[in-house]
Amino acid sequence: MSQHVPVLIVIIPLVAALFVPLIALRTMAWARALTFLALLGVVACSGAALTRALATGPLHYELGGWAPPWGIVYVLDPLSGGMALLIGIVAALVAVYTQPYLKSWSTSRAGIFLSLFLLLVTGLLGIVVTGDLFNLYVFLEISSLAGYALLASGSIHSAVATFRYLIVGTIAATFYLLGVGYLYALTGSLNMADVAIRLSDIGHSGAFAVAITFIVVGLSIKAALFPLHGWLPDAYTYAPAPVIGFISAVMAKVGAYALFRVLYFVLRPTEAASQVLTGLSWVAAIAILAGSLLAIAQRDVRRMLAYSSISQMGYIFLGLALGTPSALKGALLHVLNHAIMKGCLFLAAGGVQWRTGGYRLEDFIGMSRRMPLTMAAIVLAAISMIGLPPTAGFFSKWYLVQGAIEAHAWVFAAVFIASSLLNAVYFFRLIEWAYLRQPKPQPSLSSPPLYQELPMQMLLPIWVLATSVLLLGLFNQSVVNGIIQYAIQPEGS
Amino acid sequence: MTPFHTRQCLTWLMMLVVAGILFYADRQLPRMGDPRSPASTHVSPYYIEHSHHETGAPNFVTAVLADYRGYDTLGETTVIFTAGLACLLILGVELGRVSQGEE
Amino acid sequence: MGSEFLGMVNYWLSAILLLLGLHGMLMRRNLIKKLMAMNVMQVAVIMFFISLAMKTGGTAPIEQPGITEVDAYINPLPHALMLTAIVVGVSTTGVALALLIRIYRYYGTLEESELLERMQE
Amino acid sequence: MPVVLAHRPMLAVLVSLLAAVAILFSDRRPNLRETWSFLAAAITSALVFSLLPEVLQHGSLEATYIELLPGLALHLRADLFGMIFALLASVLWLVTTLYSIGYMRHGHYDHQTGYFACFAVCVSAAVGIAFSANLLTFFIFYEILTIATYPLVTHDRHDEALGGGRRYLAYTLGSGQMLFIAVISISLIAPGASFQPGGFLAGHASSGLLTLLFIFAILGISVKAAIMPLHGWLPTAMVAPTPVSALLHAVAVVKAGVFGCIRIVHYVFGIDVLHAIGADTALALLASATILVASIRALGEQNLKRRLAYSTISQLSYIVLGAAIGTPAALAGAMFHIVAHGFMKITLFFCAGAIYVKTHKVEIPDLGGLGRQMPITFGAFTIGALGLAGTPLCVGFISKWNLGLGALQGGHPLFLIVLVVSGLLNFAYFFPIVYRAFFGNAEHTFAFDEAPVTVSLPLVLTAVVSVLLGVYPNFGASTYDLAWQAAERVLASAASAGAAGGF
Amino acid sequence: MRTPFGSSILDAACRLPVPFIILFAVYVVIHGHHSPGGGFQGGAILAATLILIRMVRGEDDPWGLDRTRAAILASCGVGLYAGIGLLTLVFGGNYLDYSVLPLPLVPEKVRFMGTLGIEIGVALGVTGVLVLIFDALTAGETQESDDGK
Repeated sequence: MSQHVPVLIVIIPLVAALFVPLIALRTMAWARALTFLALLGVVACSGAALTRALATGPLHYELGGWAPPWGIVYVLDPLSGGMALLIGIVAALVAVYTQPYLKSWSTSRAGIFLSLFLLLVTGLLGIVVTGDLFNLYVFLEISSLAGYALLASGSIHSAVATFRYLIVGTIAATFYLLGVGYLYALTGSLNMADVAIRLSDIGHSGAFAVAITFIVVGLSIKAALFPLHGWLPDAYTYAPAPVIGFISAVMAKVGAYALFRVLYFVLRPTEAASQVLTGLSWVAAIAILAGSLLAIAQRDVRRMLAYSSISQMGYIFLGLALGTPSALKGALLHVLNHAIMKGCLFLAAGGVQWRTGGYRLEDFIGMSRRMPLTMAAIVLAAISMIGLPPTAGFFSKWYLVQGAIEAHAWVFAAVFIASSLLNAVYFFRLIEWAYLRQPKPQPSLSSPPLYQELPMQMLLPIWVLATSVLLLGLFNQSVVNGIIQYAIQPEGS
Repeated sequence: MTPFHTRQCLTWLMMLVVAGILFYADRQLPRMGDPRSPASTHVSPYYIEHSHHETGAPNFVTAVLADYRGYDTLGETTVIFTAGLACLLILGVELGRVSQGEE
Repeated sequence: MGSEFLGMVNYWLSAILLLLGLHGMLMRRNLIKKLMAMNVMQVAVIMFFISLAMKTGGTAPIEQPGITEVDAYINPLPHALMLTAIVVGVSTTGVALALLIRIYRYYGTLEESELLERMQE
Repeated sequence: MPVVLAHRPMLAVLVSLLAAVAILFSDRRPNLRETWSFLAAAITSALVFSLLPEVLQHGSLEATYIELLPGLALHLRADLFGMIFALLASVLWLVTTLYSIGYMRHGHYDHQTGYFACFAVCVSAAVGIAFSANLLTFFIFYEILTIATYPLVTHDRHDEALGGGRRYLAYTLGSGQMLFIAVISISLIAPGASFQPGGFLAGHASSGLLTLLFIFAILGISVKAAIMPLHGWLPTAMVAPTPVSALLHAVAVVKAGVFGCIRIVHYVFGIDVLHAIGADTALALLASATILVASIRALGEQNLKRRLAYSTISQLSYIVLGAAIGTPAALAGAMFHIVAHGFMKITLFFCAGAIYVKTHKVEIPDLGGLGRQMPITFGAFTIGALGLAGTPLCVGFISKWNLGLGALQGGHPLFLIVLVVSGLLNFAYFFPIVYRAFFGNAEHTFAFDEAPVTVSLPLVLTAVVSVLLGVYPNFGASTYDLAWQAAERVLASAASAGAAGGF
Repeated sequence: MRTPFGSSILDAACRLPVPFIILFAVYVVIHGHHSPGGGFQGGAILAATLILIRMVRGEDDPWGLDRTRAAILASCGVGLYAGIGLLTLVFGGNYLDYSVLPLPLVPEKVRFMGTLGIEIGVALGVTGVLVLIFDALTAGETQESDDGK
């Protein structure tokens, strides 16, 4: 069975998703168990696949037994294995975190929710492991549809925000599909590796540049790069906390990952990519600063985090666009780090809202005494977001700045520095409100209980993420040398 | 949300850009119906030549859809399944009520 | 020139459809119209792919006894892909309709401007 | 056992970190909490002292840990110079803990748990800075120190405290990023290099680039070292409780700044490199300007703690000046002044705290006659003040003597003049306090009424030590020898490195 | 929930074509290998039939598919597809490699059967989902609480 792990990674959650809603009608507990088991299966499979890929080079899995380019092939190299592992772990944690939320829901609704969550995971995993451009589109749509539904499962505002997201997201998917169409018209193939080879023969033409542009724009919208970020803040603001926790942690990253795949594994051999990349780098630099500034302007912590995500995606894109080894290392490491930091922040902030019912800074007053553990996690993640040692964020920032200096792009190095100062502004403002502001005496309300920590099911995921922020910082070399290093020099070059 | 007129201008600008890109690039694409175009010569001939005796389906499209790229079709089915559940979740429609009513 | 034109017309048409859809999605103030525009845009891409499949003198990609040469049949791959794309479009439309129905039930309107001011309240 | 011995530098850092955690979790039981503090302080000091003989004998004790970045590990090394700072930090932490307990309990402060926890983290960061062997490790502990000090500055929670905290963060984080640029660029120029006596950058880059890097590094360091014009955060940080000010100004933060300054000047760049690009003179001039301007500003301050803050600013620049002059005597004087100023200034702050605890007076004019009420406190204050002014038989004299000597050896009589003038200014702004305290406001009499013993004992101790150190500079930990050996080693290898052009 | 219109003419007019439409749907699915058609198309036609019945006769009609059954149908349809894939895994082939299925036929016929199986799966899934979507969109006003519960 072990040679089938690449496909099992995707199939396990899919099959589970098919039956979770039906089982939930009978007994919710079994549905929960099935969901969790499926996600554990994903973790196990992707872990096994990762170890295999590290041991014996990338795994190629021909679906239906048809050799590429005629059939669809799954390519599982250490990078995609690592991404799959990340997705699986975060998903499992969020699944645990979700339980207290679902208690108040009807079993049928909860079952559907879990099933859609699994489908979202399926789609993201499919995007990560596929080696076929059109197959990537299909799984992109699976994840998008599941994502729309989950985002819209919040208040009525979320429906409006989600419709906006749906429109933009469909534009993105259509652009991507059009770009794939151009590539198909130029090369006649859909398999990534095959397209790459044939493109290197063709060299670059205008149509080719257009293909890249469409693909880059499409995936950038999915990853919420700055000028195309409009959908994100609203969509994040009204959705249930676990959903945002997962989507913010992973979904945008997968967009960035797909972009990395297409740019450096499909389009790399050509010149036209470089022009697009220079443009992309400037856009990303603007995204970093604009995102941070907009985040400072927010007084709703969730929106603040949403905008900070936009700026952080800018980090990743800038690293990808700079393209020097260190910058790529930094970008890919930041994909991992930001997934964990931002997941931790959103889950913890969601926990605060779960207790206080609000996301405004005012709701955080006195939290340091009411839920010290949750707030400690927030502080840890915030320090990492600012990029202070010895947390994970510092090291990805180190690589990114180093990459910028290597590329003699002093402006971009300065942008990174400035952005981490801006991050400090709004994160320390949050810390100040949570730790130092004294709660105003409110005669109307009965004073909240002094100590009111979250239930274990929510606290555990938060702290797993928070501690991994620290551990990833201290042991980042093992990740970089083990997984990312490989992605920088794939086989062949 | 930006005021409507500025949004209008932005949109027109963007559409002009897209139009420019499209019409510029289309000139370098293979002509429609050209049997020598890469799309018609690289991968697809294999299907036309082998699909019948490999998959037993004289309809190449079905052969590609259900066999050579059957995995895409699985994804497609999953997409529509997702859509169904999504509608239920979004509209807050409960499953199981009716069956309970019957029991 | 004529052949030139005929060889390009498919791209132009799909480009025009794409722009129409884009314009509708970004400029229409009515969410239903946005949705329609979205479908138009998807149709544009579908048409782009299908026109890639065409070969002059090629027939439908269903094997007729006796005819074996490749150029006799048009390229089946884009058709297969577009079947999938169509289904995806249908699903997206379904989800979008569900969203719109929920919005309409709560706000009683689908005009973006009215919607925004109702959301302020 | 030898394994453990090899890791004593790391242990010295970890003990206080663990203590911080333990303190946080014993929130409900103050006694246990402060037992933790004491225990950790004692153990840390013991560890550091136990390192002393080997360091004096072999010069250094290394320990390398996980690789954080390619070629850059978490690398600790207890060398001669680091020992000075580590000794100072650990010993003064012990004293300050005792003092804080008395101060905080007597003043009925809130959030004492967080206070003691952050205190422990600060000290562990300070020890880490002292023992860090490469720029990355140094930077890591430097930033930890920045963050851990923020809650202490804002301890009182009122708006002034919050404002001071914001200002502190703005300065330190901003400078931290400057330092970050310097660190990352240096690690690109000289990959994986660790601190070398005499510096390791010689011959690695063009002089222009070196100048740029030096500017960034000094920008990064000089905020904590409170070199003008980047000193602004220090007086505003005076809103913190007095033990915190004592920690900020005598032990951890500012000393970390000047320590880092010497590290960068003499262990990263090397005085010859700086001389080649003329940076040493510039730094020296900046320092002497700071000395004079800060002393003059101190004259104008009526708030006792703020006046002490400005005196700190000027005294810190003594150290920077000594580092910049870069002759053996000057460097040794600078290194020794870290200890000297530490003891004297902490005495003064303890006194200010004792006065506040007893009388809640912070303005200098209100101190009239208090000397007769609190003779012990003001006696200690006088000793500290005399020491800072550099009168013989006080520890301040020795460091100052060496600084002046070094200035002459280096052929810069100008700086000697600066030192003398600032000494006079010191008298000018301390003498009135002492005079008014003992002889001023004679009409109504004061009964003898000292601060509680937990508050007054530490300040007596530090005062005594600063006299003893004045008489026997090697008292206790032979810091004077450490300073001299370190200075000579640095400059000797600097000469050779300058000759060899590299390492 | 939609109530039947209760018009006998409409009732008869709907009864008449239904069997033929269903037959045609099945034909489209089965014959998709030889002519245009396939699972999605057939499933759509089938769903149209069921929706027609639902509209005309209400969902209490034994032919009408209530939404729970529709969901089950959808799951089973997709499950059939994915299950065939898992079966091929069990029989030692790659995922969806129908040739390994133990059918007493010549290889390409085995593949033929496999594709037929998945087409049926698609058809059932599409039918179920389309009915489900129709049902969800036309379901009566659900109480809209602001927290989406």
